Amino acid sequence: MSDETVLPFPGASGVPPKLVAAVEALLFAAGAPLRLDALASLLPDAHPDDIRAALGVLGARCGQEDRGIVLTEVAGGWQLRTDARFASEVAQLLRAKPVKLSRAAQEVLAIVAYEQPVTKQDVDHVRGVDSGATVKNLLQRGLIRVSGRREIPGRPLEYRTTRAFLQLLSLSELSDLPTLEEASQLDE
Amino acid sequence: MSDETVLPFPGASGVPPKLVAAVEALLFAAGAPLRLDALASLLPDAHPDDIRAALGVLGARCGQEDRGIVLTEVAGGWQLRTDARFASEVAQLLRAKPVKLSRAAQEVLAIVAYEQPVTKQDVDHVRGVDSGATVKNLLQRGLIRVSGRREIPGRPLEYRTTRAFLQLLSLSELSDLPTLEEASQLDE
Amino acid sequence: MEATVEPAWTVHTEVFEGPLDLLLYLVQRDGIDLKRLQVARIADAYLEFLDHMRDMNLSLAGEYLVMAATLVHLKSLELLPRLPTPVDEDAPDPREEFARQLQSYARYREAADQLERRPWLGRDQFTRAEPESGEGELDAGLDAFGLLELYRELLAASEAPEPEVTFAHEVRLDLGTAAMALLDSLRAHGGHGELTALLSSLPNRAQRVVTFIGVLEMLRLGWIALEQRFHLAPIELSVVVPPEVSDPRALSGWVEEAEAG
Repeated sequence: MSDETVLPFPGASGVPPKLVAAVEALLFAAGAPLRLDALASLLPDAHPDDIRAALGVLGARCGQEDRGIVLTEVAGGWQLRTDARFASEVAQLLRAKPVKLSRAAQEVLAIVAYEQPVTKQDVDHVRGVDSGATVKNLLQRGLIRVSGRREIPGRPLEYRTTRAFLQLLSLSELSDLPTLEEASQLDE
Repeated sequence: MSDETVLPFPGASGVPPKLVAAVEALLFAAGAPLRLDALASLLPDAHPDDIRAALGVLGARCGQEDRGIVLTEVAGGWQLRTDARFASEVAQLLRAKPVKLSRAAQEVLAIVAYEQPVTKQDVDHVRGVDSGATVKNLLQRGLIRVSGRREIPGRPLEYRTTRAFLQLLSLSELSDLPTLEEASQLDE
Repeated sequence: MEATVEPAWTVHTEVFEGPLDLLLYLVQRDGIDLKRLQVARIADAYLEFLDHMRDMNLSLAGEYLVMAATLVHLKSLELLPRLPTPVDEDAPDPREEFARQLQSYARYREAADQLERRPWLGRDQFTRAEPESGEGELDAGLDAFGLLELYRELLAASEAPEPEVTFAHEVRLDLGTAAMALLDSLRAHGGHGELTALLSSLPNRAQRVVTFIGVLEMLRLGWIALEQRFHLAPIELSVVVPPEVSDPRALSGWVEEAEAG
């Protein structure tokens, strides 16, 4: 996914099989994304380059047709997740209503993501409508957070996206957001 | 591991690869053991015999040297677990995992933050339950401190939030806390 | 940008996120080129759409009407004869600003679409059901706004005034202290005071109740006297025993009795 190394013959990579196994065990136990440095400190005998290579082997192997788990680079770390092919079965198992965001929430989230830190006024200006209820909804869902106040009259609150936002959208970091310029439907 | 069917050539078993993948995804997401009939009801298109065969394939594959997860048959059904080879690394990982503040601690912190200085009685009053243990816990964690006594009968202790509290919430000063007015403005 | 065959009036304003969203819909439907600043065409399409809405007696939010006024203004600029030289070279063309705002909104909308197409956690992918909690560094689990929301929830839930359950607890702990504090306060004011004023100076209802019980008890013990000169007149309190005679233990004894009963 994020590592382009293709390893058609697992084991041919030169990475010790036990290291690949250890990385898989730790990511499985962590649940949340694990950073490379966290993995390195848990596996002090392994060289960070080998751990990175092990992540490559693991990622390539997880992506195969008969595997139900994918390795995702997210929020600055690595995380095992279920393959999107089985979204409906897993949602049914977890009795989880699939996460949904209204159109307004998606727009506000995009504006905060690209322009952060932003005030509510900034968001209202771009959208041409009051976005108070939507901002509040995103705060409640933990996708944006108050990051401070802008030092202008009234000291309005400023907002930023959260780690939960990165996790929700499977982004490794904010710089992984698609560039805004690419995204114009009106420019030829 | 627990299923003795050895399938040296994964894929040669006649089990559809996607079914093996689906079983892996479900067991991964579940965490807790899943019974065969639970798997069968989540995978209505698959024959229970095929699901059993898929568990066999999955178990044989998980048992390999370069895998960190094992498939175990326990009383309640089938479960994916970390391989015992990595028990100490996993234990170390869990020790490093963050402690989450309990709901009770979050509530007491919210009351102290917005009403400081407060007495334990004030907190009990808002929450409607005794908060003694939680107040003590927050004192031990250094998130609140004793700031004095209230000059009323019994001279109860008064509490305030600390610098550690501000750091925990990434605030530089108390006045950065959003106000009740700001919250109600977002309600409109 | 192909024009839709659907008549415009089948689209309700509720499906639009606001006037800018409606404008983008019209721009795409009619194939209007924003770069060429065809503001008059945009304004006509927009006003025509609003007319349809009005014909159907659909109410329009205020911001749609504000936008209509803005567009009429921009269109009027377009229709006015050009001045030979611009009055102010630096003054931005309001039509350009309008086009820029619309383009900026379109970009964020497209960005929102791109985010929508990513694999979402909790919709497309799922993590393992959370394993046991760790033992490491502290995680608040909420931010400053979450804290405020929690506080508001607690305030709303505690609208019912004093929790009666803690009442007996307070009596037991504070009766002696409350009565002695009242005596001290009376002595500090020449041994006299007015009951309602004394009670209302206390911070909460539980304290007032405890102190009132203390007043009754001290009256029974003969430590204080009450006087009301006429019906509904203020009730005057006065201390009748010297300080050394009033022993708070006499009051705690009463509490034990009450507990036993």
